[in-house]
Amino acid sequence: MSIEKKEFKPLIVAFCCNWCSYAGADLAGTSRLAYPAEIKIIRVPCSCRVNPMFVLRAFQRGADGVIIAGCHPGDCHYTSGNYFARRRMTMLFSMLDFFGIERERTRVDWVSAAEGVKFSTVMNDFSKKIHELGENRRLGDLRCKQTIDR
Amino acid sequence: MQRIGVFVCWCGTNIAATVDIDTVVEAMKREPGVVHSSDYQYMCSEAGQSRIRNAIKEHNLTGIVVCACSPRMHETTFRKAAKAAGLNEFMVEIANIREHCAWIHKDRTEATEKAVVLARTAVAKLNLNKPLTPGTSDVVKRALVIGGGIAGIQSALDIAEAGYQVDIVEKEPTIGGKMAQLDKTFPTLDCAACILTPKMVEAAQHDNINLITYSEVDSVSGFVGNFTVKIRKKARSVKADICSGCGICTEKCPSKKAKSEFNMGLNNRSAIYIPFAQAIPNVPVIDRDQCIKFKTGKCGLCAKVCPADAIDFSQQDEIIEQKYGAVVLATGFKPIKLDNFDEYSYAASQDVITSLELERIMNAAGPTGGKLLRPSDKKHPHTMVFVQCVGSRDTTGCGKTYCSKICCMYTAKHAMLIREKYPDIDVHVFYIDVRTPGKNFDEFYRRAAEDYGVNYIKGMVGKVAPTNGKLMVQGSDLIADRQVIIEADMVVLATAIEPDQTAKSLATMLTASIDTNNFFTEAHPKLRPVESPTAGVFLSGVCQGPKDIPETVAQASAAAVKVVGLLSKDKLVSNPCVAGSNELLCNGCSNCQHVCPYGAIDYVEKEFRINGKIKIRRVAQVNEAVCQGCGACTVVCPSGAMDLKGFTNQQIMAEVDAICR
Amino acid sequence: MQTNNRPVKEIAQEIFAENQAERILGWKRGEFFYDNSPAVFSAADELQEFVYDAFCGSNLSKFLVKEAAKEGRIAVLLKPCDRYSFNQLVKEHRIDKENVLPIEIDCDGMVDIDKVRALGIKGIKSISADGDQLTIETVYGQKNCSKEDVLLLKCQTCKDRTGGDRFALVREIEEMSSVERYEFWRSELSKCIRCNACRNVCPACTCEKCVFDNDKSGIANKANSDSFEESLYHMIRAFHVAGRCTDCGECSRVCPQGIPLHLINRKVIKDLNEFYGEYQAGADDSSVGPLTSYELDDVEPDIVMNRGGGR
Amino acid sequence: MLQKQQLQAETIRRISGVNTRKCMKCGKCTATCPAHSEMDISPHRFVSMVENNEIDALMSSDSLWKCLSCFACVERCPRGVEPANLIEAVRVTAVRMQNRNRLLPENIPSLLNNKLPQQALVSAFRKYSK
Amino acid sequence: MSSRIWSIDLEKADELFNALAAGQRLYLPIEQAGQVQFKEYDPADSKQKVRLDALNTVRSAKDLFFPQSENMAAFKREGKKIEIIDNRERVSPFAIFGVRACDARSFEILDRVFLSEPVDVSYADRRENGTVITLACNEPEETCFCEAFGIDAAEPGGDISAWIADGKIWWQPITARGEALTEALADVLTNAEPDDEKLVMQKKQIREIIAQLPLHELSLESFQPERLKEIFDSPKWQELSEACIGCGTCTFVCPTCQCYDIRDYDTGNGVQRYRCWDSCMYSDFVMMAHGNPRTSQVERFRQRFMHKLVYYPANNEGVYSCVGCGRCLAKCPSSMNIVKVAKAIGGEANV
Repeated sequence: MSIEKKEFKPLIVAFCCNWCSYAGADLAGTSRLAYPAEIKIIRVPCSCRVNPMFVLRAFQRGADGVIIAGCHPGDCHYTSGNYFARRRMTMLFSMLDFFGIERERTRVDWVSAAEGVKFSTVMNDFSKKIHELGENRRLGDLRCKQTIDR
Repeated sequence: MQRIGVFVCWCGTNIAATVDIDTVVEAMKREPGVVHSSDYQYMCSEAGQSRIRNAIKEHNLTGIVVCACSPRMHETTFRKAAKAAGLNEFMVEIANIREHCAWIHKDRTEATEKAVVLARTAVAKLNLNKPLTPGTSDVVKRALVIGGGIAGIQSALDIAEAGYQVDIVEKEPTIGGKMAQLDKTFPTLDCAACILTPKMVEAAQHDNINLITYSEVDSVSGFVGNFTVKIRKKARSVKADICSGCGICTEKCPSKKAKSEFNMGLNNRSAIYIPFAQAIPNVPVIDRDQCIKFKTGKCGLCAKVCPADAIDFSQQDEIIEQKYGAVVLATGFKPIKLDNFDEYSYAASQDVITSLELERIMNAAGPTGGKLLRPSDKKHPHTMVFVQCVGSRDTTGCGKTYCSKICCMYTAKHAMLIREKYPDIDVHVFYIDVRTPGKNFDEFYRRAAEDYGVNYIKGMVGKVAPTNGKLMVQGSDLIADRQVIIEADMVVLATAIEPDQTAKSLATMLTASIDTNNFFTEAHPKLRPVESPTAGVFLSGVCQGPKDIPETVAQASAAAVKVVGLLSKDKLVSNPCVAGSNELLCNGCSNCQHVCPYGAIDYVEKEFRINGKIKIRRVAQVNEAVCQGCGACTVVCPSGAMDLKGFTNQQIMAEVDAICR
Repeated sequence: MQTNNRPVKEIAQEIFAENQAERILGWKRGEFFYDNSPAVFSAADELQEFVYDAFCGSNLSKFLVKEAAKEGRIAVLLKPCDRYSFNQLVKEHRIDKENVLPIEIDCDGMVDIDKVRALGIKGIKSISADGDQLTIETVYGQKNCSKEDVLLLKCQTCKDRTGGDRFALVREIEEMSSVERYEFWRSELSKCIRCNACRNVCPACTCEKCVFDNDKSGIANKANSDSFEESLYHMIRAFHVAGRCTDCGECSRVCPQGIPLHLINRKVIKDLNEFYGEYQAGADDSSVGPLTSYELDDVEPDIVMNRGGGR
Repeated sequence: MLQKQQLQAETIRRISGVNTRKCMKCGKCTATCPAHSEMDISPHRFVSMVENNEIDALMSSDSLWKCLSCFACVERCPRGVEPANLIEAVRVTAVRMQNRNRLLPENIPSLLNNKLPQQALVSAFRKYSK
Repeated sequence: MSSRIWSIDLEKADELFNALAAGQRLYLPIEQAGQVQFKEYDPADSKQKVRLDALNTVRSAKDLFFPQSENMAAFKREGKKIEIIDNRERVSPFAIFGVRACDARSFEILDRVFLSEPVDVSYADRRENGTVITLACNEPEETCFCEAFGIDAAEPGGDISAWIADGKIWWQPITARGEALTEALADVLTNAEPDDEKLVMQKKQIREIIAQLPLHELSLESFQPERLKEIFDSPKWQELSEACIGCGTCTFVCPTCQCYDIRDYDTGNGVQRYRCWDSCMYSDFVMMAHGNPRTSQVERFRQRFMHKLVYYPANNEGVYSCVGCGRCLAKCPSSMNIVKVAKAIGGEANV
């Protein structure tokens, strides 16, 4: 592993529900509202599709932050998905906090298809927090962070 | 191993200006599974699509990744192109390098790097894609309408007119619902019976409509296009097929002490009765709680006088089972009970009545023959007070939090009709707000105040005290900033309305959701207002929320159109991206069933051969025709037995891995 | 020990005498006085080895998943805390209630022999109790200790007996700073040898095939090959049993490394109670758990960010 | 001046626990009030006056001391606004502003009447210690 | 065995450990969150709590030679090419102090498996580089039954044997490797008499306690290879296994269990192949394409004890694959263990 100190380039995984937040991200794009390139979006049908395992997987693989975006409560395309997601993620985040993982590394936000501005603001804000926190050293798999070498 | 082709779109300069296309194309060539990687200016153009089609054939591709604009834009386009080249349309993945990359990043290196990551993420997912085939299911060409009020009748008529069989299930002995009880209708003041009864007759005589009155839905199983419904036909004690409706039995019946439901208990009916003259079907029913024959075993007068020999005391409830392709809920409403509002002395004085009771009093076919008389002494009233918002807009738990919507208008109607017919009666209306959005509604209300001299008082009634045969009404007049006391002869309460009590059990049977007030929830509050979230179940009338007659009729027709649209299909094609349970892993715990918003998951006891032994296990099965693919079930499944096609655990984790590489 | 003033063994004998069940799931005397094992008795004469004393910590409900599926009605002895697990398993259709005769028995706390050892007491030969005082005969002489001090963790804050504050330790950890919490769990979880005892004993973990054994799940593994996997295993496990865990405390009891695993589950229970209202899994056998239901006005996930506790 | 009234209004809202914004101005309180004939300011205006920080006017009104604390308005309000609690809080504020209490603790036992509801009693003490 | 013997004051144990740690990595029984494990000793870390009084570490000393998880090779893909990288751990010399007689014997049992052809190079490498310093058991537990395997807890063996007696650590090199290490410690160790009265007394005392232990009488006589079929078919297995929950605790705390699995982990950047302990108690143990040969817990349960008490001795001149350390007795969640099995099956076989 290279030991020279590089500028911290975080890795952020965003799970966006197909109906609201992914469309919100599209609108941010159409409106040319920039947010950092370190944020990569995974499209899921609904925020309730996000298994806590996926969040942990992202951290395992070296993510510095994970954000889940879904329809506003009450607006879920599937009527109740985001309500379940809300409970699950609250519990997951609380557990991560209990294990001493920085609270700011995880976030849930509700972004509608009309909220391109909000999408960009939320992502910029989240990225800023991750930059402040720096590299995720508490929850990750060393095997994934290192490049295999002799 | 897949043979993947990657197609990178320039989108003119939209993408190419910030993303270095060559870098992406070259990077993808090194990705596992990729056998072809190329680019084009406009992938979505016919020329672009033909390049994709050719490449699929030339390189024998098993799947394609298109790096272009949002999948919300052109996913369908590229799926069609792939299909045209013989590929399964679900072997297509889109990397959104325009909206999510090129358009939001200025730095070319940064944008190119991100585009590579997004592309390889799509490749990683596609490597795990499996061809998916949409499921199909047959559609039973018959609809069930639950509730025979104006909403149900209208829906049924429209569906029947389109050529489909419709059954109306009505729990009362006659169809007609609440509208049949009304006198006149706002804002045109047509007589309700005059406009409703022809519709009732039309429904009864329609070849495609089958009325199942005095009946309730017992159970529902199945799913969109194929519901199986058990209907309980309550014993009428009268053979409907031979009864001529002559009514002799009702005249001769010696038990005449029962309160007439139709007339809101304002007068009595016999134990064997027809709710009202124009009832459909015009067949009496025996109220077994009141009937002397049923109570003591003696009497049987009705049977003796019946010229058609239609009385059958031994009749039992009958269960009919029928299959339907669609269900319309039109269960309507009822006024709330006023137990929590003793300040209005509703229970203490006969002269304090609800608006629906007033409808009956003013109706020519009503208990007073249409004469406005005080119920207590049958005298002509001189002063009448109307109170608005009784139990509506109440957040204390005594009443309902919502606005009942129809009260402002029917009160204006009542006030106007009274002033017109009896100009000697002073009419006062206490109101919080007068809400009149609707065609000709405000004009109507103003006419009541301006032309008919109805005294509208901005304020509420605090107390109604029966005193010396009068009603002392103490209220506030906020405009004058004073308390007013009116000595009234009658007080009419604009009682809040609530969904009929049958809504709740039906919601459970149909897995149609209801809100905290027991109104049925619509699939989308704006865009799908007449559909329930459960496929194949539609909403008509007040069961979805308070509304007046024109709105109800409009929604009823809208629901009918949705039903007709559904029944016109021979097969339903379902989204193949649905949940599926790996039965070998399933524990049978029911977690998934609890969270499914569509009731798409059933459990079955199934035989398995495990290590040579036969074992019976309880396992989940997803009804693919009902599942909408949200994935809620996948997360609550502890063993990971439940997965979502098209968005499997493995696929999403592969995406995570590809991003975090 | 007795239930309704009758020795539990008598109850067991009666079950066979009156033909109430064909088999009884109980405990069998061990090699020493403290190592009683869960056992199935299928005839009255086998009950000679039956035992119920202060060393019957194991929760028999879990064994029912396998035993109740067999032919013949089985009676099971359930301590008050085990009853919750039984209900929960019935709720999740893991036990055929019809085939089981649940017998509730009293319990006044189970002793943790490891805690006795941790007091430096070695070579234990026997223990006798006089009220709360235990007298321990060892090859190195006689020792004394208080019973309360050596009770199993789960018994010290028993839901039914003492009503102690079972969340006190959770609160203590919550009050630590984020780094301290991290280090606390690193130090505890790095002891984990991934023997799966916590999972296999857990009455909420009855999957036909655990995700950690399923190569297709993406998280299957046999060893904690990286420190991440130590955390992942216990986090996922806690999440899978969230809302279903009855807090029976078996995970901590069986952990060969003495990791206080029950604290993770208690943290979840505490959160669920605070966020969504008091809920005791297994209090009945039909209610829907907090993670398979919701309210429109549930707290938002940022409550984790904004509430108290150490940062 | 306005600022003082604003602070007072905030205090009144705080100690009464009343959210004045919940009022939908239906007038049910005024309609219900048995002491209305004695009042110069109607109960429904208590709420809007506190909401609009018109505390001085309220403090100097007769209504303040005419309210019977019968809680009929609280009982009947469809929005759970609790005007009587609000007026009670105004009274407390007024009494506190006098900087002395005319009602001495030693005089209280003789004034107690077990038949009266506690709240009415307390409010009566407050009125007569004005 | 060398007749030379050395000693150092127990109070100066730190000096001994520091001197040892100066020459190689040193592993000691160190307390971690309430449990004692063999961990690398760090002279600079004052928080480390060395626990020479702890009889058994939770995990046995086999960890140091046969770790729970170790890398074997890695694979890296570049385009369509796959590169194989040997990234096994480079083992440097180490010493382990405080190994009890039972664990010391376990190495002999593991050696028979891993050092016979084909030799397990990782294990051999660690054995080559590791010096085992044993420590006699002054306070054996009631769960101890090493005596049943002819182990003398008073003469613990290893490369160097050590005793604690009379406020001193006594130190006796046994093998050439032990001698060599002792030489390097000349500055800290003092010459002593092998027949020092205090040391002899201590050994006598240890043997006396062992004779009092409850499992003193345990006999494994009946587990003879020729009775294999009879033991295998015993109906007792069914009831014994009923309590087994199928976890791997007994196998993972066992100093002689030697089964492992080889797995690949996709790191995203390549594949890491590693091996890790496996347990015959697990349902997916020796899982093959056709499935698993032992489909029920009773078969898996029987396998473990048959291996320890019948199959292994049948192939290894009657040496049992158990050393009587008592860890499984203390740790089994259901308190089911080899002693109960030996008594139930062996006892029955004796009749």
